[in-house]
Amino acid sequence: MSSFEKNFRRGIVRSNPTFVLMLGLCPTLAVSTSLDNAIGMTAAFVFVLVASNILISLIHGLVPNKVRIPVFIVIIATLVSIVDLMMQGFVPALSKSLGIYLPLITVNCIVLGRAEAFASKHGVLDSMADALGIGTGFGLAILLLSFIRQLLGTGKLDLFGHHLFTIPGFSENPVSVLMLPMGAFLVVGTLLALFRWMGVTKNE
Amino acid sequence: MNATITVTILSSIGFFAGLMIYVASKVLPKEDESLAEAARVKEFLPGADCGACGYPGCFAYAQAVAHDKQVFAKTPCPILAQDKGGMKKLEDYLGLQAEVIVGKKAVVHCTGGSHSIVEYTGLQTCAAATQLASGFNECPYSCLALGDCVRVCPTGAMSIDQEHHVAVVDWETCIGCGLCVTACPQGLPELIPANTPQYVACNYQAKRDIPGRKRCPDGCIHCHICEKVSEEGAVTWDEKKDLPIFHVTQVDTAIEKCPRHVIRKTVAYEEKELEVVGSAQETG
Amino acid sequence: MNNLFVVFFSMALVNNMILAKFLGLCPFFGVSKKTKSAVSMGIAVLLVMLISSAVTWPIYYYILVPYGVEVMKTVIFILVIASLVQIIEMAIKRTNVTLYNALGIYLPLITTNCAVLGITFINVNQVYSFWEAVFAAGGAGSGFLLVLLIMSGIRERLEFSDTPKAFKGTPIAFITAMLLGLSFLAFKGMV
Amino acid sequence: MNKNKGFWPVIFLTLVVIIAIVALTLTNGITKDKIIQAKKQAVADMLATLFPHMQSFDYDKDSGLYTILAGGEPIGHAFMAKGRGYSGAIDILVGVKPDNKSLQGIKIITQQETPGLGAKIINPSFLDQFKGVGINEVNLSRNGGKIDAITGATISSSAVVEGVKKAIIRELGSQQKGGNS
Amino acid sequence: MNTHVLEVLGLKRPAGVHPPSSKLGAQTAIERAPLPETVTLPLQQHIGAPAKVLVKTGDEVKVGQVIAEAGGFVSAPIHATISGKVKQLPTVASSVTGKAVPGVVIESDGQDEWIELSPADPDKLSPSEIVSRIKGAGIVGMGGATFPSHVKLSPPPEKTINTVIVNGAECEPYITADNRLMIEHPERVLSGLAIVMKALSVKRAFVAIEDNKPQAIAKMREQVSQMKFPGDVNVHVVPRRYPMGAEKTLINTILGKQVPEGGLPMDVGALVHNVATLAAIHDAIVLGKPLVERVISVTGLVKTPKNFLARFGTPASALIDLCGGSDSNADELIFGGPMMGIAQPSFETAIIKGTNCILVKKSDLREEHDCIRCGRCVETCPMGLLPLQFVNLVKHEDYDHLINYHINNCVECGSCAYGCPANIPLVAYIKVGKLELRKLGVK
Amino acid sequence: MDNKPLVLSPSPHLRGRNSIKRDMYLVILALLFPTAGAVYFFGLYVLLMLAVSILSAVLIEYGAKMMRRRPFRMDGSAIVTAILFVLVMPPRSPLWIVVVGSLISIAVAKEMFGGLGHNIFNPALAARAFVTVSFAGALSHWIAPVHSMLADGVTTATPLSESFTYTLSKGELYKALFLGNVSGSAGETSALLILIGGLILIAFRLIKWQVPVFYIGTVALLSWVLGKDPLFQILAGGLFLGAFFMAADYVTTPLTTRGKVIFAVGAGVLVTIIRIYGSMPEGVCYSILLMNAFTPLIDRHVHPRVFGMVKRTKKEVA
Repeated sequence: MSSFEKNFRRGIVRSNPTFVLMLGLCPTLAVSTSLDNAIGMTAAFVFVLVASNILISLIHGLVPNKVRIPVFIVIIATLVSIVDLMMQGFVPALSKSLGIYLPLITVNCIVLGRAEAFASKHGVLDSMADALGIGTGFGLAILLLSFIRQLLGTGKLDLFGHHLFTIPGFSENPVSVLMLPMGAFLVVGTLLALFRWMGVTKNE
Repeated sequence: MNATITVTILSSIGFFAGLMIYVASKVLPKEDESLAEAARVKEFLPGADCGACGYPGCFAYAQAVAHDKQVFAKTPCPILAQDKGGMKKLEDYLGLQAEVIVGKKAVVHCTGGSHSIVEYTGLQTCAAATQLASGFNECPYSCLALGDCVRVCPTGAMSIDQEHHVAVVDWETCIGCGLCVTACPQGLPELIPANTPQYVACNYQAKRDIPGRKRCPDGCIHCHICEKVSEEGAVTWDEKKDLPIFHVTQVDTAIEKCPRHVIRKTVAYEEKELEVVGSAQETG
Repeated sequence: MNNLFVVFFSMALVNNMILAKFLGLCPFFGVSKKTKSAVSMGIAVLLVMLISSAVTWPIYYYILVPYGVEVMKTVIFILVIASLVQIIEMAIKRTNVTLYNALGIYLPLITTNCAVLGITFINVNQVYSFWEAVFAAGGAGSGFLLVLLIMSGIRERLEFSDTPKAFKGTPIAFITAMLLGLSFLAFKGMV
Repeated sequence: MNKNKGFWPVIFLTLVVIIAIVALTLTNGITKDKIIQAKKQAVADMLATLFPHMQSFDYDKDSGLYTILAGGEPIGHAFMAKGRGYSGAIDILVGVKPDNKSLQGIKIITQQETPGLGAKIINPSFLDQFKGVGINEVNLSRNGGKIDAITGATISSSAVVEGVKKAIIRELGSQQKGGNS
Repeated sequence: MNTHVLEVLGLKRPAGVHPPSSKLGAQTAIERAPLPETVTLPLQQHIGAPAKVLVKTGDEVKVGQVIAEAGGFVSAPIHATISGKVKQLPTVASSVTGKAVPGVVIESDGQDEWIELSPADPDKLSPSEIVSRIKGAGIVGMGGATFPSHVKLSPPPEKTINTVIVNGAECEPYITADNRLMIEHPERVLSGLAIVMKALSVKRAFVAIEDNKPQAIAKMREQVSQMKFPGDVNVHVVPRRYPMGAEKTLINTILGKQVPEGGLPMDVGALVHNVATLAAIHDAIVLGKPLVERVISVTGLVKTPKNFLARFGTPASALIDLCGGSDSNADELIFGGPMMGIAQPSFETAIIKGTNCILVKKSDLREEHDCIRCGRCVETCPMGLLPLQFVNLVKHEDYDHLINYHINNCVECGSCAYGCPANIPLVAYIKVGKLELRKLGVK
Repeated sequence: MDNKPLVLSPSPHLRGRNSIKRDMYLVILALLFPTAGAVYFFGLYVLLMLAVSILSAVLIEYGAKMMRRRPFRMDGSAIVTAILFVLVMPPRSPLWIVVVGSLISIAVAKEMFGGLGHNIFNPALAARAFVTVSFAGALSHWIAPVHSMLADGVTTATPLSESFTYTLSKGELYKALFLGNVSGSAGETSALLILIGGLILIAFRLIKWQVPVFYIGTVALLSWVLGKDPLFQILAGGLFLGAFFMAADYVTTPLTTRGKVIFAVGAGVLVTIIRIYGSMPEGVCYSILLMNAFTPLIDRHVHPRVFGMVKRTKKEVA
C-alpha cells in the first residue's frame, strides 16, 4: 500500500504535470475557460491515463521495440476515441465545448510520457497509482486555472448551468482578456512564478 | 459483414504502416558511427520525446549527453528524474558518480589579512581588479574576495568569508574540478590530494617583492622552520615562489612552530579531539 | 486562388496555432530558447504538417467516409502520422547526418506535437478541399515557425535580463506569450 | 521467438490495430444512435428557442432549410446565416414565419465579438428588434431599416444584419418570387 | 561635402565623442625637471617581450647606459636615466598592466654624467643603420601605446608604406605635452619625420593636428615651409573629436582608408608616428642620445599645471610637488589622459616612456544602472562595434561569443563609457572580456 | 598628498553629463506639449487621469522594486510611461482602468521582465492593448473636443473609425486634424503639439529623426499607393504620437540606426495594413507592439559596420 500511496502522491505536487513538468499544456490552457470544461477534461484525461497505464503495464513485455511508439499511440488513441464517442453520446454539450482538444489527448505528452517512463517498467497497481496521482495533479491544476479565469474573466462562477457566485460590481467590467488565449498565458505565467516564489516548486 | 470489411481495410492501414517501417529499416543504410554513442544513451531515456528538457526529443538529448555528460547532471530529463532506478542506471552508465569522488580538493593560499591601500571602484570582479595595479590590497598576491571563484564553482563549495575578505572552500562539497584554479587571476586556489592534512595559507612571493607593497601580518616569512622541524621529505620548498609545499604526511610540529601560524589544517588532519574542523572554519 | 490565400493567412496569423489555438505549446516553450533550434523545429513542423495533411486528407475522404467510420479518424490519423514521422526520421538519420542534426532530431518531438494532429482535425472540421487543407497546413506551419522565431529572439535577449528569479525561464516566456498574443490581435478580423 | 526480430513487429502492430478497430467498432455500435439522437436534440433545442410551440422539424439537406412543425402543420422555417464580424464569423439562426414574409426572430449561435461591446449582439435588446420585421426591412436604421445598431459596436451590429440579409436572399429569394407570381 | 550629407542622413556615423578639452597647461612652456634622487625603471616599458637586465645591485651606471637589452624583436632596450648606483632589482607593479614585472632602482650621484654620445648625420646613414640606431636608443611609441618604433620601421617586404602620418592630434583632454613640443620644438619633430621618410623612402607625409591647436598648426606649417623633405609634407588640420588621435581613426580621417580588422596601418600603406616619438628619433640619430626623458604634462587639480621635460623613473609625487602640490579634493592619480589613462595606486609610481601626462583629479564615481539600450555606445564607437553586447556577454560569462562581436577590434578609447547614461563602465567589461577570451585561447 | 587612499577605477575617468534621469526628464518636457493639448481639448478630467496614472505607476514601481529587493530610483521612467499611457487612452476613461493600466504597464510589461531596460514591449502600449481588449465596453466612450475645461464631452466617433464623417471641407479638415481640434485619444489629436515635442527630442538627440520620418513616410506612401488619402491617414489617429514617442523608444526598438529604420518601415506597413484590412480602426499601437516583438531579431541581424570590415562580406554572428 505504501508504494501505491507514494506513487499516487508524487504526481500531485512534486511532479505536478502542469506546474512542474510543464507537460501537456495545450488542453490545460485551451479548455480552462470554465469549470465545466475543466471537470469534463479531467474526467476524460484521468480515464485515458489510468486505462492506458494499466493496459501498457500489462502488455509491455510483449511489445517489440521498433513499433513501441506506434503501438502505445494506437492504444491511447483508441481509448481517447472511446471517451470521445461516449461524451458525444451522453454529454453532447460538454463534448462540443471541449472541441478538438478532447481527441488531442492522444498526443498529450503526459499520457505518452507516463506510458513510456512508468507503465512500461512497473506493475499494474503501481502504474494505476501513478496514473491516478498524475491525473489528480493535472485535474487540480486545470481546476485552479479555470476557477481563476472564470471568476476574474466573467466576474461570476457557474457550474453546469447553476449560478454559484457573482462578484458584486465586478461582473459589469470583468477582465475579459482572461477568457482569451493571452489571459491563459498571463494566469499560468503568474501562477508558476507565484509557486516558485512560495517555494512550492524549484527555480530553474 | 460490413463491419468485417471495415475492420479489414483499416487493419490493413495498420499493417501497411508497420510494413513501411519494416521496409525502411531494412532498405536504408546503417546508422552513422557518430550517432552510435547517442543511440546507446538513448536506451536509458524514456523516449517520450516530450521536449521538456529543452532538447528537441530524446535522441537530441542523448546526443547532447553523449557529447557532454554535464548536460545530464545540470538538466536531467524531467520524466526520468521521477524514476530513481532509471536515473541510477544512466548515472552508472555515464560514470557520473565515479567522477564526483575524485581524489583532489581545492585550497586557497591566502588568509585574507591584507588591507586595501586604495579605494577600488571598478568592476567587482577579481579579473578586472587585477588589471589595475595588481589589485587593491597591500599584499599584491592576496585574495581580492570579489568572488570570481565563487561564480565558477559548480557545486557552491566556494564562498567568500566577508569578515576576512578571503575565499574559502568547503571540502564536503568541493569536487576538485579545478575551475576556481583557472578563474583566479591571483593564482591562489590549488588542487591538492584530498588526504593532505595541511597547506600553507599564503602566496606571498618574497623573490618578487614590490616596493611600497608588503605582506600581511599573517603572511609566510619564508623562514624554512616548517621544513627544518619536519621529517625529511614531508615538506619541500618551492624555490620559485619561495614557499613551502606540504604533502600527505601530517606535520604537527611544523604547524605548531610556524611563527606566523599560516599552516592550515584540512579535514584530512587527524586530531586528538574528535572534532573535525573544515578548512572553511579554520581560515578565520 | 484567393480563397487559398485567405486560408493560408488565416491559419498563419489570425488563428495562429500557438497564440490563438494553444496547439504545440510544449515545443513552443521547450525549443524556443535558441534561435537556431527554433528555426529548425519550425521548419520540421511545417514540413510534417504539409505531408500529414496531404496524406490524411485522401485517407479520410476515400476510406473513412465511404465506409462510414469517421469515428476511427483519431486512431488512423495518429497511426499514419507516427509511422510517417518515424520513417522520415529514419531515412534522414541514415542518409545524411548533417541534415539529421540540423532538422531530423526535431522530428520525434513532432509526433506528440498536438499542432500536427490538430491541423488534420481542423482540416476535417472545416471541410476543407484538398488544396485548402494543404494551404491551411502551410499557413499553420508558417505561423508556428514565425511565432517560434520571434519567441526565440525575445528569449535570447531575456537571457541577459535581470528578470526576477521566480520569473526566470518559463514563467516569463508565458508572460511574453501573452503580450505577443495581444499584439497579434492586430490581425483580428482581417479574414 | 525474439520479439524484436524479423517480421514480428509488423504483425504485432497490425494485431494491435485490429483490436483497436474492433473495440472502436463495438463502442461506435453502442453510441451511434445516441450521438445521432443527441445531435438531433441539439438542433431541436436550438430551434425551439425561436419557435416555442415546436413539436418536430424537417430538414432539407440541399437547401439547408428547416421546416418547423407543430401538430403536423408547418409553423415556420429556419435557416443558418453567417455574418463577418469584428473578429471572425458570427453564426446566426434565422427563423421566418410560415408565410416567409416576416421574421420569427433570430438567434446567435456562435460569435467571438469583443466582450462588453460587440458581444452585446447576443443581448435580447438587440435581438428582439428582429421579431416580426418584414424580410425586406432588415437593415440598420441609418440605412433606412428597422434595426438600431448597438452604440459603439456598429461593425458587429451590421455584420449580423448583413448576414441575415444575405441568408434571406439565398434561402427565400426564389420562394418569394414564386409566391408573387 | 559628401561625407557631410551622409552624416546628416545618419548613414555615415560621426563616431566619437566631444569631451571638454580642459587643456590647462597649453600656454605653459616646457620646463626641465630637476634630477630625481632615485629612479624606478620597470623592465617592461613597451609592448612585446620584456627587456633582459644587464646590471646587478651595486653597479655604477651613467646616463644613457643600457641597463637592459631588448628581449626579442618586438622589444626595446632600457637605458639608465640618471647616473649613480644600482640600488635594488625589485619587482614592480607595471603602471600600465598592473602586472608584477622586474625593475631596476638607481640612486642618483647628482652628477648627471652621460655616456659618450655618437651623433650622426642622417643623410649619410643607410635606412638599416637608421633603424638599428633607433632600436639601440630604445625608442617606443610615446603617444601611450609604447610599440617599439624600430619594428614599425621594418615592414615585411610584401608590404609597402607610402604615407607617413605624424600624430599631433592629441585628442585626449588635459594633455598638452605634444602641443607644447610642436610649438617649441617643431624642428626636432620634422627632422625626425625626415629621418623616418628617408628610412622607408616614403614620398608623402601628413602632419595631423586637431583644429583646437592653432599655435601648433602655425608653427608646424612655418617649419614645414622652411625645411627640405625627401617628399611631399602637408600639415593636415583634423576636426576636434575624440578619439581622433587613435591610429586607425586618424588614417581613416586623412586617407579615407580603413585598416582591416586585426591588421596594422601598414596594410593600407600608412605609418603613424607620434610627434614625441619623432622628436626622440631626431635626438637618437642627430644627437646620438638614447631615450631617457620626455615631455610630460602635469595637470588637473594641481596648483599650476605645467609641462616638464622629465627623466623616466621619476616618481609622480616629485613632479606634482614642482607644480605646487595637488588640491586636497584630489583622490585620483592617472597616468595618461582621462579617457584612456590608467589609475595609479600611489603618488610614488614612477613615469615610464609611455607616460605623456600625470593627471590629478577628483574621482567621478557613479552608480551603475541597467542598460536602457539607448544605443549611444553603438553610435559613438569609432570601431563600429556593439559595446553593450560585450557587457551583456561578460556579465553572463558567455565569453565564447565575444569573438563574434569583434571584441578584439575594440581600441578601448572609452567613448562608449563616456556617453553612457546608465554609467556602465563598458571599457572595464571589455577588458575583462578580452582577458577571458585570451584565457580561452581565442586570438 | 595626504594618506587618503587613492581611488582606483577603470578608464575612462571622465564621464559625460548623460544620465537616465536627464533623458527621462527631457522626454517628460517634450511630453508636456501634447499633454497640455490633451487638457486644453478634453478638459480637466484628463489632468485627473494623469495624476492618478502617475501616482499609481510610481507606487507600483516602488512596490515592485521592494518585492524584488532592488533599489528604487526616481528616474522618471515610470512617469514617462504613465503620461504616455494616459495620452493614448480615450479622454474619458474611468480612473480604475487607468490604475489597471499602470499595473499592467509597470508590473507586468516592465518589472516582470527585469525593470527599465529589460522590457521587450513598450509598457504603455502593452497596457493600452490589454485594457482595450479587456474593457472594450467601458472604453468605447469617445468625446468631441470641449474647449471649456469643465464641460462634459459629447459622445462621438474617432476620426479613423468608419462612421466618422466630417462636414468640413478638405482644407478645414486637415487644419482641424493638424491643430488637434478633433476627437480621439487624449494626447494623439494635435499633430502640431506632438511635432513640437518631437522636435525637442530630436534637438536633444534623444531620438533619431529617421524613425518618425520613415514611419510616417511609409504610411503616407503606402496609403497613397492603396488609394487612400495620405494626408488624412498620417494626421488622423495616433500616428504622430506613436512615431515620435513610442516607435523611437530606446528600450524596445533596435539599437542601430539601420535597425531603427527597418523598425519604422515595418511599423508603417503594419499600420496601413491594419487600418485598411483589419477590424481595428487604429493600428499604431499594435504595429509598434508587433515590431517590438521583432526587435531582438532585427538586432541580431543588423549590426553596425565594423571598422575595417568594409570589403569583406558580413560575417555570420551565431
